[in-house]
Amino acid sequence: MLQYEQKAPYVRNRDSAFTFMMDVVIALLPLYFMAFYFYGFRALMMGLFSVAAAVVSDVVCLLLEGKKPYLRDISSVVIGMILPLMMSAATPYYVVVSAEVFAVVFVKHVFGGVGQSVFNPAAAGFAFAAACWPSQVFSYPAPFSSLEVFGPVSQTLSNGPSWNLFQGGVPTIDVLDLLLGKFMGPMGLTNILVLATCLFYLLFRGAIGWQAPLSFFAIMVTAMLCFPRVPESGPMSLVHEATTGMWVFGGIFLLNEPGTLPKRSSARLAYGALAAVFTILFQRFGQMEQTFAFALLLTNVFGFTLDRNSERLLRQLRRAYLATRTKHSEKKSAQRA
Amino acid sequence: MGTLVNIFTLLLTALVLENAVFSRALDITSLLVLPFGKRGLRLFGMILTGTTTIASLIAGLLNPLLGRWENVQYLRPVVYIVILTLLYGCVCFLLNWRKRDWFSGHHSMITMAFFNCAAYGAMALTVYSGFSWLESAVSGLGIGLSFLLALFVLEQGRRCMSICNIPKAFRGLPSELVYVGLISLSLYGLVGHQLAA
Amino acid sequence: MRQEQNTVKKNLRKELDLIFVQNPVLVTGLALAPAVVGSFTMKNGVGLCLVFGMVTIPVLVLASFLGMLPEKVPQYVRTMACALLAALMLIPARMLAAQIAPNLFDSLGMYFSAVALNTVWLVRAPLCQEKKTLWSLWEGVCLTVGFSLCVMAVSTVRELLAYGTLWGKATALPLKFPAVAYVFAGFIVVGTAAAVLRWCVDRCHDILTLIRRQQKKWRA
Amino acid sequence: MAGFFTRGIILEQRKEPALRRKLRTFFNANYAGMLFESDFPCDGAALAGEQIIEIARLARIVDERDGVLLHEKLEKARQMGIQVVVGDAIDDEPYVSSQMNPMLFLPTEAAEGLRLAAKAVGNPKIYFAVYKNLNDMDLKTKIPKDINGVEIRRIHGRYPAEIRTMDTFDKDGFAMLVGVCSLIHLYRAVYEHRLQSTCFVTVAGDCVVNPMNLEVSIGMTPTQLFERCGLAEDPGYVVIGGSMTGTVCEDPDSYPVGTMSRAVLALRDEEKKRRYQCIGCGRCVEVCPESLTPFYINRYIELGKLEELAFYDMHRCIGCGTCSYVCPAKVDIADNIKTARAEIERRRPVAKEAD
Repeated sequence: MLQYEQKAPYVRNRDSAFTFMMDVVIALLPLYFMAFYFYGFRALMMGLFSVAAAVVSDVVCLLLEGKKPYLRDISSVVIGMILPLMMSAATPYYVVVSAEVFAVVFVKHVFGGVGQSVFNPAAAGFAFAAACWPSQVFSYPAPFSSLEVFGPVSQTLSNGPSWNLFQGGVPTIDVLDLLLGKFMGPMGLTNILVLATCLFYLLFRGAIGWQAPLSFFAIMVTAMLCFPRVPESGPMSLVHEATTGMWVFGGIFLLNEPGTLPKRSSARLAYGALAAVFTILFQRFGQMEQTFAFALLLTNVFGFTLDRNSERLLRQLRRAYLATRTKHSEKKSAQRA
Repeated sequence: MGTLVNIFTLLLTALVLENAVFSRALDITSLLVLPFGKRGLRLFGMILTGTTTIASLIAGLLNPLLGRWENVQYLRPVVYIVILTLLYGCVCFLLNWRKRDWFSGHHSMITMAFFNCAAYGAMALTVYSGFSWLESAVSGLGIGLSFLLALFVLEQGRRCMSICNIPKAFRGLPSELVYVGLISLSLYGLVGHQLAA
Repeated sequence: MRQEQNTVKKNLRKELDLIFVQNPVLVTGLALAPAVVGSFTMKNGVGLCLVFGMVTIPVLVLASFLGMLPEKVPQYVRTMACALLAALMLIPARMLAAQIAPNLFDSLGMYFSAVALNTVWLVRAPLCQEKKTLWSLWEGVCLTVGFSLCVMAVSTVRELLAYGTLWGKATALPLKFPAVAYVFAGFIVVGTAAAVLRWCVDRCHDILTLIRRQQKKWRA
Repeated sequence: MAGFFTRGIILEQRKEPALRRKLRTFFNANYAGMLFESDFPCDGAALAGEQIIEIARLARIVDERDGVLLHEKLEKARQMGIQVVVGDAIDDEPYVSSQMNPMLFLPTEAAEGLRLAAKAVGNPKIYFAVYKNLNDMDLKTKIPKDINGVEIRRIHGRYPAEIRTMDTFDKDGFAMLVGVCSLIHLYRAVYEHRLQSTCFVTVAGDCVVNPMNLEVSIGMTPTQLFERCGLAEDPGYVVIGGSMTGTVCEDPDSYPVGTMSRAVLALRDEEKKRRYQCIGCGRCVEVCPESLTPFYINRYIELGKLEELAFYDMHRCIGCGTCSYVCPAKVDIADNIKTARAEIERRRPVAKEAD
């Protein structure tokens, strides 16, 4: 009747790690629906393949480590769902699967599995795929073109507006199409309105902190407004960059991956700012079209240091505060004596 | 003014774009393995910056000479190593003469700093890209400083990995190698292609 | 006589460890730069092993001779001598490499001669000064075998993954990862190779202790 | 959801059936005979401050807030010149109402006891402190504005309200918190020369048929209390103390209920409470009232590196349990910290002998 390993607080919050991850999955579903709306069943098949690859390699690694794989721990499903959204809908399946295996095995399990990811697995997986097959990952089919589900894609693939921006030219797509996402771009992240709803859903559910996205988007928007990359007016360049670039999607899903994000709120603000600075630098000097994943890998390096320094800063502040308080109370007792 | 901008961009490329440690894996051994301790490694970084700058300065000076010896391909690496040994000889002689106790303490550090892929790489790079003597000095300085940058980054990495329960086989050197590998993957976004070795 | 034989066997056994348990590249992590960058095709791997062998063995032998010099000669002069010998050994290594594969030197670039300055002999040379020349020769051979095993393993894996070829000849691999030839993948492949080696050494260690415990039980 | 700017957590208090019910008595000994002889008169007005403290010493009254003897506390307050004496009836932990209920159902004794304590300390201002966020759906009892003339001040904010009480009374001057139950015992000691042989306990939990507050003689066992209140089913485990900071009672048949155990809870054990691996989400850091980082503290404790914990200020942890409450991976951070503290205490004397 009696159990002894129940520990101190006996009433617990209702949501568990499973519901925490399910929030992110639910936030990703509208993006998959939109990808299906633009590119048909091939988008869903890519998601399926990548999730399957992620889960299988996750289970294999857990067995190798001697741990028992646990069904309700769906962190690899989340990585599996994030990765294909960043690629074009016509990427062959082996690209997605191999990027997924690289992400889960070499980035997640080498550094310790679920919670201790030093680097963001999805970003590293995309970086690996972009390094290996830049042509397949960055050549996009036109939306509403029916892609064959299996076998090579017969659609004509061409570069999207982000390539024009990268080359310095101004994309000639009218604003309505840009806002609705009907242009050649990565599979899931062309429609900025859906992404905004996902951001608010995650913020409301508490799945991500508000500090990192706030500082990240603040700096990115000001940078796009004040220093446009292409010779056009500030707001227009912001609209172009936001809709075509990957940093909006990254700022919501990749930046706030629980493992790599620093824990203190002040450190998160600095982390978001650092990510924004690196993204801008990589955009200006990078050699590739979408360099957000690479910039994020570099910011993950400084995640832990930001936390540790903000901890050190807080200790000094606390000492100063306590010193003033004791001085204040001594003054009061002196008054009373 | 032109040279100043040129030097600054050169330094920046050597530091970030073609980081000696992350894009060329020049000096991994002393970064990861050698038992100098944290402060020792920083001192080693300073010495290494000194050697790479002087070595590439000399290589820059000898550049027109070496360039003409096109037909004798074999001799060029030998010349580099001979220069390095001579430098090492006179530095050791000076130190031995002046500060004997400090020298006996840091003897292995100095040998490592001189006979080092980074120093050799700095010289080969200057001759390969035909820099003038000033540019070669700056690129040598860049390579040394990129070692210090890599040192700082790896220190953070080590502390961050100390709290992750890394599987037993990957503890220590393998996980640090994968860590440096992923950082060079992130810098690959800037470089974008295989560096001309 | 038997006691002297035991020490020889013990020394032999200690040197053999250099190949697997104390592998210079994967476990102690010396001479990593060429192993990480240079070894993306088997030809390069062979080239690296060749240069490593041609450089380390004579240097260690020379180090054992230098040990006989009078004590007054400072240590840095000896290392300078070893370095000069290493530089001179580069030339025959280069000629030999030209025989094996014509464009080997160009594909390796500066890493071909960077191997000459590797930290293996820098660390081992002072140790070899106290040793007899035969033992330091044997140690040089073990080091070279250890280095070449690791580099060949890494380069075959990387060539198979990156170009799908073995020594230039195409194989039936359907999938090619061009990025494995780049530097970042070199780090990761060498890192995983080190982890796999440590895992195998641990497993062999467990098996050996099991066997020894079994033998003790039978003998008791 | 962890608050944007405020720390701590909003808790569902589940106090209601016990808080509303009348305080009942349940003694196992001859309660009337527990008197102490003294020649002090039996009414408070005639007594001086020191005599009240003397009576508290004779009656051996223990303050249930922190286990300090009441007379020592009053003595120290007298020397320090306390300006505000606060009757602590802050029951901010779920299920527990063992301070609020006696205050509501024994108002004269509580108010008079507080005045006596104030008189002992040199009659400063007096208040009662009650937790504000009793956000139960079925909250029927209405907390009055004041009790027999003593004003009740509500402590706002989220769960760990104890640490904020000092700040709310700092404006009036140096404040001292005294538990309501010890004030009631002080009143009985002064007016009826009665020893403190009883304590106030809430018997509640989801296995108890009718949860209530009891005045229980010290030394009774939880099984006796459960027989008095009735158990709907076999409890998964029995908790002594609050639901957030209490301890599991291994042997409810022989564990004596003391003054410090404020509640006896019989809780059902849900099997699906599965422990995941920590995913590093950082919610415990957002919620910790002492602005510590339980994530790193827990990570270093699990790895066994206890010397790093000084950097993360683990000694400042007040053990309120919010980090374990809010953790989605159900990691017992508060318990790990408690064991780590015991471990560090265990190691410290060794160091002392060494040097």
